Amino acid sequence: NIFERKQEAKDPYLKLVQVSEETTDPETWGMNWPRQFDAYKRTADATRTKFGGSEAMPAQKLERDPWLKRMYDGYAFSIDYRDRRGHAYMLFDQEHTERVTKKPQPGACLHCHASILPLYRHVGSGDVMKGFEEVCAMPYQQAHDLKDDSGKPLVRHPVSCVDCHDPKNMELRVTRPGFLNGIRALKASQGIEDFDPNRDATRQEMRSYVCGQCHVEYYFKGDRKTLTYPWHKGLKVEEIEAYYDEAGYKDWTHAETGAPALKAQHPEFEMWNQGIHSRSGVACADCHMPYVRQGALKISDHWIRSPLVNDESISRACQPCHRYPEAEIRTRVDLIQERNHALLQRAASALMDQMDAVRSAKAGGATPADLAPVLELQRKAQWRIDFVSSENSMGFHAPQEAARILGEAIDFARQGQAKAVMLAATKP
Amino acid sequence: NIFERKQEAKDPYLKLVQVSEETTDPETWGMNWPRQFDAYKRTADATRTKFGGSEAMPAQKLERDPWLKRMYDGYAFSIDYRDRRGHAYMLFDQEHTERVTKKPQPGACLHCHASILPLYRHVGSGDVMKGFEEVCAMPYQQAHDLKDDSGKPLVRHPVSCVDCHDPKNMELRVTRPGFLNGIRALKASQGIEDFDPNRDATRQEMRSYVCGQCHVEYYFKGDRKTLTYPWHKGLKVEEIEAYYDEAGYKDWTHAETGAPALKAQHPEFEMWNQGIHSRSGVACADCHMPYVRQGALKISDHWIRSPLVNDESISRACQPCHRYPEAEIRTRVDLIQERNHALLQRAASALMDQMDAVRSAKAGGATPADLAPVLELQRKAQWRIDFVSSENSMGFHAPQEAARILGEAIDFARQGQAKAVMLAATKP
Amino acid sequence: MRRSYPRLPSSLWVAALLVGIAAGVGFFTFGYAEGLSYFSKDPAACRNCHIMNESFDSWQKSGHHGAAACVDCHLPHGFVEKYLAKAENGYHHSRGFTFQDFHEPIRIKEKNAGILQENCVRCHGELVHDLVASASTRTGGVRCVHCHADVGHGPVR
Ligand code: HEC
Ligand code: HEC
Ligand code: HEC
Ligand code: HEC
Ligand code: HEC
Ligand code: HEC
Ligand code: HEC
Ligand code: HEC
Ligand code: HEC
Ligand code: HEC
Ligand code: HEC
Ligand code: HEC
Ligand code: HEC
Ligand code: HEC
Ligand SMILES: [Ca+2]
Ligand SMILES: [Ca+2]
Repeated sequence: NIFERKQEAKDPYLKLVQVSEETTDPETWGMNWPRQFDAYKRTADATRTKFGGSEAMPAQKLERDPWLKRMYDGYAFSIDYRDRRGHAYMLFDQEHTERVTKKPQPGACLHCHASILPLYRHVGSGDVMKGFEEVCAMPYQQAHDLKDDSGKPLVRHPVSCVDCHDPKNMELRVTRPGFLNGIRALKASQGIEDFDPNRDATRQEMRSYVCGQCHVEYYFKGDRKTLTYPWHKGLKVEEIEAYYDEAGYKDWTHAETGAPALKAQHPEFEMWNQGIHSRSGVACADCHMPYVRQGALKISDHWIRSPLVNDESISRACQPCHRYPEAEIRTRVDLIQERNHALLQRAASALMDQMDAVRSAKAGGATPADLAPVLELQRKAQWRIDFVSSENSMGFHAPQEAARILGEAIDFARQGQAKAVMLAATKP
Repeated sequence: NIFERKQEAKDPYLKLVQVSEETTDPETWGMNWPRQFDAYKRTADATRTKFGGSEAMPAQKLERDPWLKRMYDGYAFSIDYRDRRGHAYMLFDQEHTERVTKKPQPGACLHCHASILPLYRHVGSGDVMKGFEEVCAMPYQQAHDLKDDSGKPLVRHPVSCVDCHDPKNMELRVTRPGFLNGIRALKASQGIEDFDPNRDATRQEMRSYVCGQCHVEYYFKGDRKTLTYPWHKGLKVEEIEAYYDEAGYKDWTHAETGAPALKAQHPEFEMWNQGIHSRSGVACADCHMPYVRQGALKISDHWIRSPLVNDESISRACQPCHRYPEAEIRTRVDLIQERNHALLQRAASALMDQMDAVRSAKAGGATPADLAPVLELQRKAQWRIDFVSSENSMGFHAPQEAARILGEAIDFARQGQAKAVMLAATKP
Repeated sequence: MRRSYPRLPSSLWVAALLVGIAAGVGFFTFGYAEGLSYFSKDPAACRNCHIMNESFDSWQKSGHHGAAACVDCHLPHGFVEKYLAKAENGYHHSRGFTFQDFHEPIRIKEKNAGILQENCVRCHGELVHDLVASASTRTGGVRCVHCHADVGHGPVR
């Protein structure tokens, strides 16, 4: 037994099969790296935590928090919006959401839900950026069903080994055009020209960048629906807002009130960036893919999931840095998340009150011109609420920042309410 | 030289003079413990940090933040309210504030501004608790000027060695009746009966309790002005509020609006209690009295002050636990404090807007009965704003909690504003 | 300042070995893992178990690398206590190593944390005299590692 373990330590990278840029099937990679593959497959397992985890049938967020439905009124998210779950489901869940089955969506969606580089290369005739742009502009189903020259479908797997690893040497790398463009714009705004993470980032940075490929806020720019990460002025909530404002952008017009609304999507990377862990160099992978010892080997846990799933996951993710018992660590997260959750609900009530007031103002005869400043406040308020509520850590990734954002949201919503009340009262 | 240091090390407690319960003069103690005394005296030195520190002539807070003046309208704090400074000044500053020179104040004030136990024993004929209650009920000047049987004034020194140390063995101890009563009530609410810190607390707890004797929220209970720490339901902002609400207590009636207002005073102990440092067992003394090496000995720095005064103070206070350069540590605090400061100013604007709206409503003929719910909201809002603004760490002691409190403050103030606007509009 | 260690009388050596190992998992396991050198004060003895590699590496990067080795901090320095502790720890270690059922990351046990504290004071007693002075009379004294968590193994975070 000890003998076996000593052996194991010696030969971790014995390759049984060749893998290449075209190998999107994780099973093939799994022959070389069975431990990582076995864990990877477990992203299909159900887990449960207080505010996170994943279930066999993901809960409808719209039912748990009915205010979401009203906040998204007139937008696809008001039809079907569920809890996230493990990576194994990403392609399936996108194919089956009513946001896709009931509304037209662009090929841009696929960027983060499939192992997609072969498709980009195919469409761009070898040029990934070109292919990316073309695919973004296609209708979803068309892009999804494209086949390679031998007639095999190009989109078949959720995120796979090749999306984060260089098949030559297993080094971490970033493959997603959206991220490459986004991080370049961000660094440029900080005075660093032509940043290329695959060349310029440290290994520790890469341990977050691979996740930042997808766990980010985005929008579809222009008629060609080019997937864009709005980081040109920075990653903070108001910096992104300033970018949208300057571009005169809105995601949709709020059906009930007419506000020019924005949708925030899973800004984990952005929020984490404002937190103390990021500042201390703690990467996504440190917590979501902690090292696990298998015999004499230490490997990264490829069952990517919430660190709070059980005591074991807490001990592996947090205890290398925090010398407290599992129960204590859980309580600490809980305190943060509960505070955040209560403040989020408070902000949501404020927003609902504002909408009620707008409704009364309209009934009282307020004109669109009268309402414009009120609706501008609604845009600001719900952008912030959404930024916190669609971020998936319930405040943990940056507790003070999330609370600050919610404080601002409350301010804008209630200011809007007061203004609308005034309107309702002054119109005869 | 080495020999000298070895000598020093052997006999640190070589006592040259006897000290007793009656020795309030730190100079006497200083003969035995010159290092601690030398540092203690330096609390008279000016220091400066972005949001803290102390100056020769402490700035008038009312001028820096004019909204404070309006918030305290009708209360002594609207006359004179300055930045705190070092312990050396505590008695002088109390004697000279216009809150004392222009308004009547009770003897209760002295509890935290003087080395006061001999006075309590004198008045209570040996019974400290009795003396404490008697002194609280006296007018300030009378209490201040009491003399012992030999005609010597009993109140002569700011906080002194005997207030935190047992003269027999130098052990830490708590002497203040207000704290002894307060912590007993708090522990009772947690199911621990008859808690006596001097008997039941760990040494590490004592390293915070000695500060919690004074750096806490308080009020004067009943006609006899008994100094009381309102911890009967817990230390959180809403738990203290619930205690006051249940007691039907208000500090004063807001002059401009008529709201039944509360004043929060320096709730450092309460805020720290909600923070991650407290949860991790990090005591006030760890940061505000860090160890310092003097010759062959390591002693606690008795120059109690902001840890941010300079790089050296940061390195001693923070670097044993946080291995980052001083500049990085400073930046971390700065980020926290700036976020908190911005949100505080935002909350203050909301409160001012509410007051404006009340003014209009009154002008429009709103009655006290109409206004009652609005003024209740003002009470809640300004209680929270004050809790954060009169806490002296600008959010550092518990960043997320402070932001949460401000978020609630904004909510209440703006709700009040909307209600008042409605009133103004509906009254003809 | 560093002390030399009492030479090991063979009777105690055998006793410790028997207690530790018989109660542990058996001679082969322990022998293979070079268990015999476990009773040396050479840090390499601890590194015989790969599971100790991390502690070893981090110790090499720590400020004490030149000042104190594993046993200086982790074993008591009373004569008999030292070997009893070796026996007890030896039991935990070989048992843990063989069954692989210990908690990870490995965390120091309360008892061993006490030994550690005593060792800090053993070497630094003069310096911290004042701090320890009032600590001794009150329970829950301030532990050195509360602030100096990284003296033995470099930065912990
Ligand atoms: C210091 C540890 C830590 C770091 C670093 C960290 N996270 Fe998290 N993350 C957590 C915790 C704790 C939760 C809350 C999990 C829960 O509520 O079950 C969480 C939640 C999440 C969730 C939701 C998980 C679920 O099951 O609901 C996602 C997605 C996520 N994080 C992605 C990221 C990304 C992407 C990064 C880096 C940009 C990152 N995290 C960095 C600790 C961390
Ligand atoms: C920038 C990357 C990115 C893009 C582009 C993207 N997604 Fe996602 N999607 C994610 C991430 C990360 C999650 C998991 C976190 C979450 O649920 O908030 C997710 C979750 C989902 C889910 C499961 C949870 C839910 O929302 O019900 C669905 C369905 C989904 N996306 C559909 C889509 C559709 C449709 C589009 C295009 C309109 C799209 N995605 C575009 C990254 C992306
Ligand atoms: C190619 C896009 C992509 C990349 C790269 C990616 N994710 Fe995800 N992630 C998703 C999507 C999409 C989902 C939601 C899947 C669903 O709900 O069907 C998701 C879900 C998750 C969840 C929720 C799991 C659960 O059990 O609820 C966590 C945690 C997570 N991702 C963390 C990470 C981390 C950490 C990394 C980097 C190491 C990463 N992700 C890289 C797209 C991505
Ligand atoms: C979402 C990103 C992501 C995906 C997908 C992914 N990995 Fe990894 N992988 C990582 C990260 C992060 C590390 C840590 C690398 C480091 O620290 O340098 C890693 C490390 C590794 C290592 C090095 C040893 C270790 O465990 O640390 C191997 C081998 C590996 N992965 C194999 C695979 C295989 C096989 C697959 C597909 C079944 C896969 N990975 C899928 C992110 C990913
Ligand atoms: C690689 C190191 C590392 C890992 C892994 C890590 N942390 Fe941290 N954590 C830190 C550092 C560094 C800080 C900042 C304070 C400091 O300098 O000690 C911190 C701060 C915190 C704080 C206080 C800050 C706040 O936001 O209130 C909490 C709570 C916390 N971590 C929880 C966790 C949890 C839960 C996990 C696992 C899911 C985790 N940490 C994983 C290093 C880490
Ligand atoms: C982890 C370190 C830490 C702990 C523990 C801590 N503080 Fe502080 N404290 C600070 C910092 C940092 C500031 C901000 C100083 C500044 O802005 O200059 C501060 C500010 C203060 C101030 C205002 C100082 C000034 O110069 O303006 C007071 C008073 C104070 N703390 C008292 C306490 C008390 C009482 C406790 C325990 C109940 C405590 N602190 C616990 C770090 C700490
Ligand atoms: C429970 C303890 C306590 C009581 C009772 C107390 N103080 Fe203080 N006082 C403090 C502390 C702690 C500070 C320093 C922190 C600060 O300024 O917020 C302070 C600061 C002051 C200052 C300097 C800053 C300022 O506010 O201008 C004055 C003056 C003062 N107190 C006067 C009084 C008066 C008058 C009373 C009675 C009405 C009183 N104090 C009662 C603890 C107390
Ligand atoms: C007997 C009451 C009392 C005790 C006990 C006490 N303080 Fe104070 N503290 C005060 C008062 C009053 C002031 C304000 C003095 C002034 O402004 O004139 C003050 C001021 C301060 C300041 C501001 C110094 C500056 O330079 O601005 C700090 C920091 C502080 N105290 C920390 C502590 C800590 C830490 C402890 C415990 C180790 C402690 N205090 C114990 C009453 C007390
Ligand atoms: C506001 C509270 C406070 C006051 C006033 C105070 N001390 Fe201390 N003192 C402490 C604390 C806290 C410690 C650390 C004790 C511990 O950790 O057990 C300490 C420790 C000491 C020690 C032990 C050695 C050391 O430095 O850690 C001596 C001696 C001492 N103080 C002397 C004095 C003298 C002399 C005075 C008056 C000039 C004085 N103290 C005033 C709080 C105080
Ligand atoms: C005795 C140990 C100790 C001391 C001294 C200490 N800290 Fe901490 N600090 C911690 C612990 C423990 C945490 C919680 C995270 C963790 O478990 O690592 C923390 C967390 C933090 C955080 C992140 C949490 C947050 O609120 O965002 C900051 C920032 C921080 N400390 C700053 C400071 C500063 C500044 C000082 C000195 C004035 C200081 N600390 C002194 C132990 C300490
Ligand atoms: C200067 C003192 C010192 C030396 C020398 C030292 N250690 Fe440690 N060791 C510590 C401290 C301090 C801790 C952490 C204790 C705590 O956090 O309570 C520790 C903890 C450990 C732990 C438990 C893991 C943990 O983090 O709790 C192991 C295993 C360990 N040491 C092994 C070793 C080995 C093997 C060596 C020699 C290569 C060694 N130590 C040398 C001081 C030392
Ligand atoms: C036979 C293999 C082996 C050898 C040799 C070994 N260790 Fe360990 N050690 C372990 C294992 C396995 C654990 C975890 C056991 C547990 O937590 O119950 C451990 C845990 C520890 C701990 C933390 C747990 C505790 O009991 O406090 C310390 C400290 C430690 N070892 C120090 C040392 C020192 C010092 C040496 C050399 C004198 C050493 N070890 C030699 C296998 C070994
Ligand atoms: C065998 C004797 C010995 C033991 C045991 C020991 N030390 Fe030391 N320590 C020393 C010596 C010698 C130095 C000076 C090293 C130097 O200057 O390079 C030192 C230096 C230090 C320093 C200053 C340098 C640094 O690394 O930060 C601290 C702090 C310290 N020790 C704390 C501790 C603590 C805490 C423990 C217990 C966990 C401990 N020591 C155990 C001998 C020891
Ligand atoms: C509350 C925090 C804290 C605790 C507890 C603590 N120390 Fe320290 N220690 C410090 C600080 C701060 C310094 C740096 C002093 C300086 O630079 O003047 C230090 C310095 C030292 C030094 C190095 C002195 C030098 O040469 O620079 C040694 C050795 C040391 N401590 C040993 C110990 C021992 C042994 C214990 C336990 C009895 C202990 N410490 C407990 C905070 C602490
Ligand atoms: Ca968006
Ligand atoms: Ca009060």
